[in-house]
Amino acid sequence: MLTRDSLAAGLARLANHMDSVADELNALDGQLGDGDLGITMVRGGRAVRDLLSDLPVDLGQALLQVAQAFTRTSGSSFGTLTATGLMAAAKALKGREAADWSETSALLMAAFEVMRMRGKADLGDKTVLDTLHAAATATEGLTDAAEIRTAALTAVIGTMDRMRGKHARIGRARIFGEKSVGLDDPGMRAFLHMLRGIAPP
Amino acid sequence: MLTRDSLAAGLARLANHMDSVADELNALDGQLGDGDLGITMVRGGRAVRDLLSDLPVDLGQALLQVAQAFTRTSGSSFGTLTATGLMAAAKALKGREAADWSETSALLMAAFEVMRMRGKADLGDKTVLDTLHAAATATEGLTDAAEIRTAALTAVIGTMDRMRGKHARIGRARIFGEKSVGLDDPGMRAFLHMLRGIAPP
Amino acid sequence: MKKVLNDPFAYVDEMLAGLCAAHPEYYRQTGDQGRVIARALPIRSGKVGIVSGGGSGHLPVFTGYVGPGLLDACAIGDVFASPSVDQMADAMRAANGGAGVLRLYGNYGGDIMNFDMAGDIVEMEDITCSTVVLADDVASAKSDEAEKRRGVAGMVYAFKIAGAAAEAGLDLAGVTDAAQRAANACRSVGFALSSCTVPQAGRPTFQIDEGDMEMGMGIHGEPGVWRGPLRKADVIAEEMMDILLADRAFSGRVSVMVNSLGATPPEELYILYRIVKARLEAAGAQIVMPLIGRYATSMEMSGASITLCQLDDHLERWLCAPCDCAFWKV
Amino acid sequence: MKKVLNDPFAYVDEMLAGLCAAHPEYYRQTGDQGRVIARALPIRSGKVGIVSGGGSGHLPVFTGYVGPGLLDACAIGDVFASPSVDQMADAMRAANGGAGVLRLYGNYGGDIMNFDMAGDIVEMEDITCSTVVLADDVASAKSDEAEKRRGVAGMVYAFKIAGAAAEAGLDLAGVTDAAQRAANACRSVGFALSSCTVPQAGRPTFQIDEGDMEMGMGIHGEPGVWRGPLRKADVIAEEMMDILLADRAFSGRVSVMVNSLGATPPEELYILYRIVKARLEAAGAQIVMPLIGRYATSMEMSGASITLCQLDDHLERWLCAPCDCAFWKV
Ligand SMILES: Nc1ncnc2c1ncn2[C@@H]1O[C@H](COP(=O)(O)OP(=O)(O)O)[C@@H](O)[C@H]1O
Ligand SMILES: Nc1ncnc2c1ncn2[C@@H]1O[C@H](COP(=O)(O)OP(=O)(O)O)[C@@H](O)[C@H]1O
Ligand SMILES: [Mg+2]
Ligand SMILES: [Mg+2]
Ligand SMILES: [Mg+2]
Ligand SMILES: [Mg+2]
Repeated sequence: MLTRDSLAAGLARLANHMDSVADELNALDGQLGDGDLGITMVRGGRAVRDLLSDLPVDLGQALLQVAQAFTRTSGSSFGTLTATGLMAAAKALKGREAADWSETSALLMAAFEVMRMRGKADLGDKTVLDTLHAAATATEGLTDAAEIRTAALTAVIGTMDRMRGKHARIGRARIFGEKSVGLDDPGMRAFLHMLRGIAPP
Repeated sequence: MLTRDSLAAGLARLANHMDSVADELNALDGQLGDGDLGITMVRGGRAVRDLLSDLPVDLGQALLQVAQAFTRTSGSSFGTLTATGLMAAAKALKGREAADWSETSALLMAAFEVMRMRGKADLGDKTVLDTLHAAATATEGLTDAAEIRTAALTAVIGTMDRMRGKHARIGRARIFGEKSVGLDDPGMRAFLHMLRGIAPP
Repeated sequence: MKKVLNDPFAYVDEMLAGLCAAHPEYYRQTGDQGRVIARALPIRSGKVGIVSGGGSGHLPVFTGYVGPGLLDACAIGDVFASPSVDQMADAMRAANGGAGVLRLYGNYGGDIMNFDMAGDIVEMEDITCSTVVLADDVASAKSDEAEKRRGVAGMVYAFKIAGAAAEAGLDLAGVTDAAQRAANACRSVGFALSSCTVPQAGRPTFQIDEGDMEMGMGIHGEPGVWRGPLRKADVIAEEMMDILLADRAFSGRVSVMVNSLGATPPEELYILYRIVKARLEAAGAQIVMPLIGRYATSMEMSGASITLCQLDDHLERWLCAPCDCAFWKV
Repeated sequence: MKKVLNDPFAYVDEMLAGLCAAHPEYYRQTGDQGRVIARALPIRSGKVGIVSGGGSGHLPVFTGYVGPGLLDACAIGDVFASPSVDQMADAMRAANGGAGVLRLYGNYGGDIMNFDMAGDIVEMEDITCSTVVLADDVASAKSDEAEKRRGVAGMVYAFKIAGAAAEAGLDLAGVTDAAQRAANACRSVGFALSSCTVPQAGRPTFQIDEGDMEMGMGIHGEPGVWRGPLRKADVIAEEMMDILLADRAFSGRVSVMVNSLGATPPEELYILYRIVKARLEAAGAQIVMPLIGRYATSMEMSGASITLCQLDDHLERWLCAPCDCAFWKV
C-alpha cells in the first residue's frame, strides 16, 4: 500500500541511491551532453530528503512537494521532466491518503503522457520516455509490489538493450549523432536507478 | 667632396646595404624590443631610393627630402631619430651645392645634439647616440674621405665593444633590463651599417 | 583558456552580485536563489512584460539586456545550463505589469520545457503568457527543419524589437507579433577558432587543433558544418554570406551584426565587415545600424558570427528606437 | 591564439576600412596613407582640438574614442607600433579648429619623439600645441620615477575629461589643465594570463605557462611585478587594490574601471569588481560611474586591469558629461 510513510521510506532510499550513482550518471551524460545528470539527481534527492520529516499525508500534496524539489534545484531537462511526471501522479492521487500497488501502471502511464507532451519527444527517440512506457506497460494488471518491481526492471533493462544501438534523436545527445550509438541514454539509466532506489529489493 | 651626385651614390649604396642586413637588425631588435628595426631601415631605404633620380642640387633640400623619407615610412624610434639628425645636417648645408669631407665631424656632431634633445637620452645610455658621438669625435680634424671612414668605423666598433656589457637604459630595451647585457644595442648596429653602406670601402 | 574566478560553483552568483553592485541603476537581483535580474524600477503598470532566460556565460546575453527598451526580467542558469522552472516563474512575476508577459528565448530543449512549465505555474496566478522562440542559426539544421535550429545572436534583434514595441504601448498580441517577425527576419551563422571553459567543468568544452577552425559551430561547441584549416578572413566572410544568402533572400533595408564570441577582437570583426557590406550591397540591400562588437558571447571563446536581419518599416522603427542597458545604448 | 585576418601587413588598413564603413556617422579616414581617423564632421571653429595616437591593437583605444565629447582625431600606427611623424602631423591638422590642439597620449618613447617632431612641423603652420602624456601604470616604475610609467587604461579617463572640457568651450590652457589633472588623478595596474599575437610577427608576443599569471604586466607584454601560479579572483583583486592604494590615497568621489585586456569576459570582470568596490568603500570612497568592460585592450590577450580615478567637482562633471562614439556613449 502506498501511504505517506511508505512513500517517505522509498524516497529516502532513492535519495541515498542517487548519491552512490551520481558519478556514473555524470560520466555517461558527459559523453553526449553537459555531464550534469548526476548533479541534477543528487540535488533533487537532497531536497527531497529535506521534505521527508514533514511530508503531508495527502499523497497528492506529498508528490507535489517532491515535484517542486526537482523544479527548485535544477533547470536541466531530466529534472524538469521528472517534476512533470510527478505532478501528473500528484494530480491523480490528490485528496487520497493511500493507494494500492495495482495503481502503479496507471500512474506511470499518466506521467508518461504529460512528459511526452512537455518534452515534445516520442517513443523511439531514445529517451527516458521509452523506458517509462515500457515499465508502465509491463506492470499493467500486476498487484504485488515485488512482482511490479521485477516486471518494471526487466522491461526497462530490455528496453535499454534494445535502444542502445540507435541514434539519439532529442536533446543535447541528438547533435552528437553517431557518437550516441552504442551508448545508453543517460535519462534511461537515471530512470533505472530511480526504480532500483525507490523499490526495496 | 659632398655634392648632389656623390650623396646620391652613397644613398643608393646605403639603401642596398640595408636590404642585405634587414634580417640581422630585425633579429637583434626582436631580442629586446619589437623586432622592427630592419623593416624601418628597409622602408626608409626604399623611399630614399625613389628620390635619387630627382634629388635637388641644394644639399640642404636634398637632405630634407631624405629625412622626410624616414618620417613618412616609419613611426619607430630609430626612423624618427635618423630623420631628426638628417634635418640638422640639412639645416647646416642649406643653400650649398658642395661640402668638404672635413665638415663631416661637425655635421655628425650637429645631428648628435638634436637627436639627444629629441630622444631625451644621454651618452652612456647604450643607444645610437654613443656611437654617433664617438664617430663625430674620432673624425674631428680629418679631411680625407677614406681616413674619415676608417676612423669612424673604428670608433663605432670600439664603442660597441665597450658598451656591450652594459644595461640598456632607454626605449623598449630598458624594460628588459638584464636581458640587454651582452647584446649590442640595435640602433648602434644600425648606425654601423649606415656607415658601411654610405661610404665606399 | 585561463579564468579569473574563485569557487567555480560560485561563478554565476558572484558575477550577478558584481553586475548589480556595478549597475544598480539598471539591474536588481531578485527571485529564487537570486537568479532573476529585473529592471531597477518596477515595471510600468499596463506595459507588456518581456522575459528571457537561459544559461550564463553569454554576456551581454541574456541578463545584460534587461533595461528600458529591452527586457524586463531574466532568469539565469549556471554556465550553459537552463535556469530552473521556479526561477523562470519568478522572472515572469517580476515582468508582470498586468498586460501579460512575452517569453522570448533561444531554442534549447531544457529552456523550452522549463519556460512551458513555469508558464503553467504563473497562469494559475492570472499572468497571461505568450512565447516566441528564437531559432536563427542556419548551420544547426537544414531549412526544411528550420524549427530545430538553435537560437544564437539573432536573439539580440528580437529583444530590441520586442522591447521597443512593448515600450511603444502595444498589447501582448502586438508585442508577440513584433518579436515573432523579428525572429523570422533573422539568420545567423558562426565559426569558432577555439573553445571556452565552463568553470564547473574546469577544462575547455571542446578542442580545435591549432591551425584549424570550425564553420557553423554552436555557441556551446555544438558541431558545425565543417572543420578544417583556418581560412583567410575574406574567405570565411564570403562563405558565411553564401550560407546566409542561400537560406533566405535579403533586400531593401537590412541590419547586420558581426559578433565576437568573446576573444576575437573588434579589429578582426571590422576586417570581416568589409566583405559583409560588399556582399549585402551587391545583393541590392542597404545596411541599417550595423552592430559590430560583442553582443552574444561564449565567455573567452574565439570566433565570430554574422546575423542578418531583414527589416520592414515597423521593424526598422523599433530597431532604431532608444534602449538603455549597461551593455548597449541606442 | 588564432586570428581572423588576410595579409598580416594589411591588418590595420583593413581594420580601419571596416571601421569607417561601419560607422561613417562617427569616423572619417584621412591623412597620410589613410592612417588618421577624424570625426565625421569637421571640427567646430574655435573649439580646442584633441588628438591622440599610438599603435593599433588596443580598440577602443585609441581610434575608437574619436567622437563628440572625446577626441577629434587620432593617428594610427601598425599593431603596437607608433604612427609616423607625418601621420601625427596630419591628425593635428584635422583636429585644428583655430583654438589650438592638445596632444594626449601614452608615455612611450617612440610616440613622444614623433609627437614632438610632428608638433615642430605643425607649429610652422601656426597651429598651437600642448601636450599631456599619460603615465598611469603603477607597476611600470616606482613612485619616485613616476614620470617613467607607461600609459594604459587611465588614458580613457583623460580622453573623456579633456573631451568634455573642450566641448564645454575651455581654451587650450584650460583643456590642457583638465587633461593633466585627469592624468594625475589616475592609477592603474593590470595582470595578464596569456598573450596575443601581433599579425606581422605571427606568433604570441610572450608566453605565460598554463596555470601561471603575471601581475603588473604591460599591455604589450612588458614585464610586471611578479610571475607565479594563477591566484583566485579575490586574491588577485585584493593585491591589485593593495598596489593602487599604496601608491596614492583615494577618498571621496572616485571612478573605477575594471577593464578586460581582450579575452577575459565581462563575467570575470564583475567577479573582480565585488572586491574593488568593497575595498574602495572601506577606504571611505564613493564610487562614481564604474566602467566595467573592454575599454583598452591588447587584441585577444587574456587578463584585466583596474584603474582608479580620483575625482573633484570639475573632473566629475566632465566625466559624467555626454560623449558619443561607436564604443562608448555617456
Ligand atoms: N525533450 C525530451 N523529451 C524526453 N526526454 C528528454 C528530453 N530531453 C532530454 N530528455 C531526457 O533527459 C536526459 C538528459 O537529461 P539532462 O542531463 O538533465 O539534460 P540537459 O542537461 O541536456 O538539460 C536524456 O538522456 C533524455 O533521456
Ligand atoms: N630615446 C632615445 N634616444 C636615443 N636613441 C634611442 C632612443 N630610443 C631608441 N633609441 C635607439 O633606437 C633603437 C631602437 O630603434 P627602433 O627599433 O626603431 O625602436 P622602437 O621600435 O622601439 O620604436 C635603439 O636600439 C636605440 O639605439
Ligand atoms: Mg545533462
Ligand atoms: Mg544540463
Ligand atoms: Mg624596434
Ligand atoms: Mg617599433
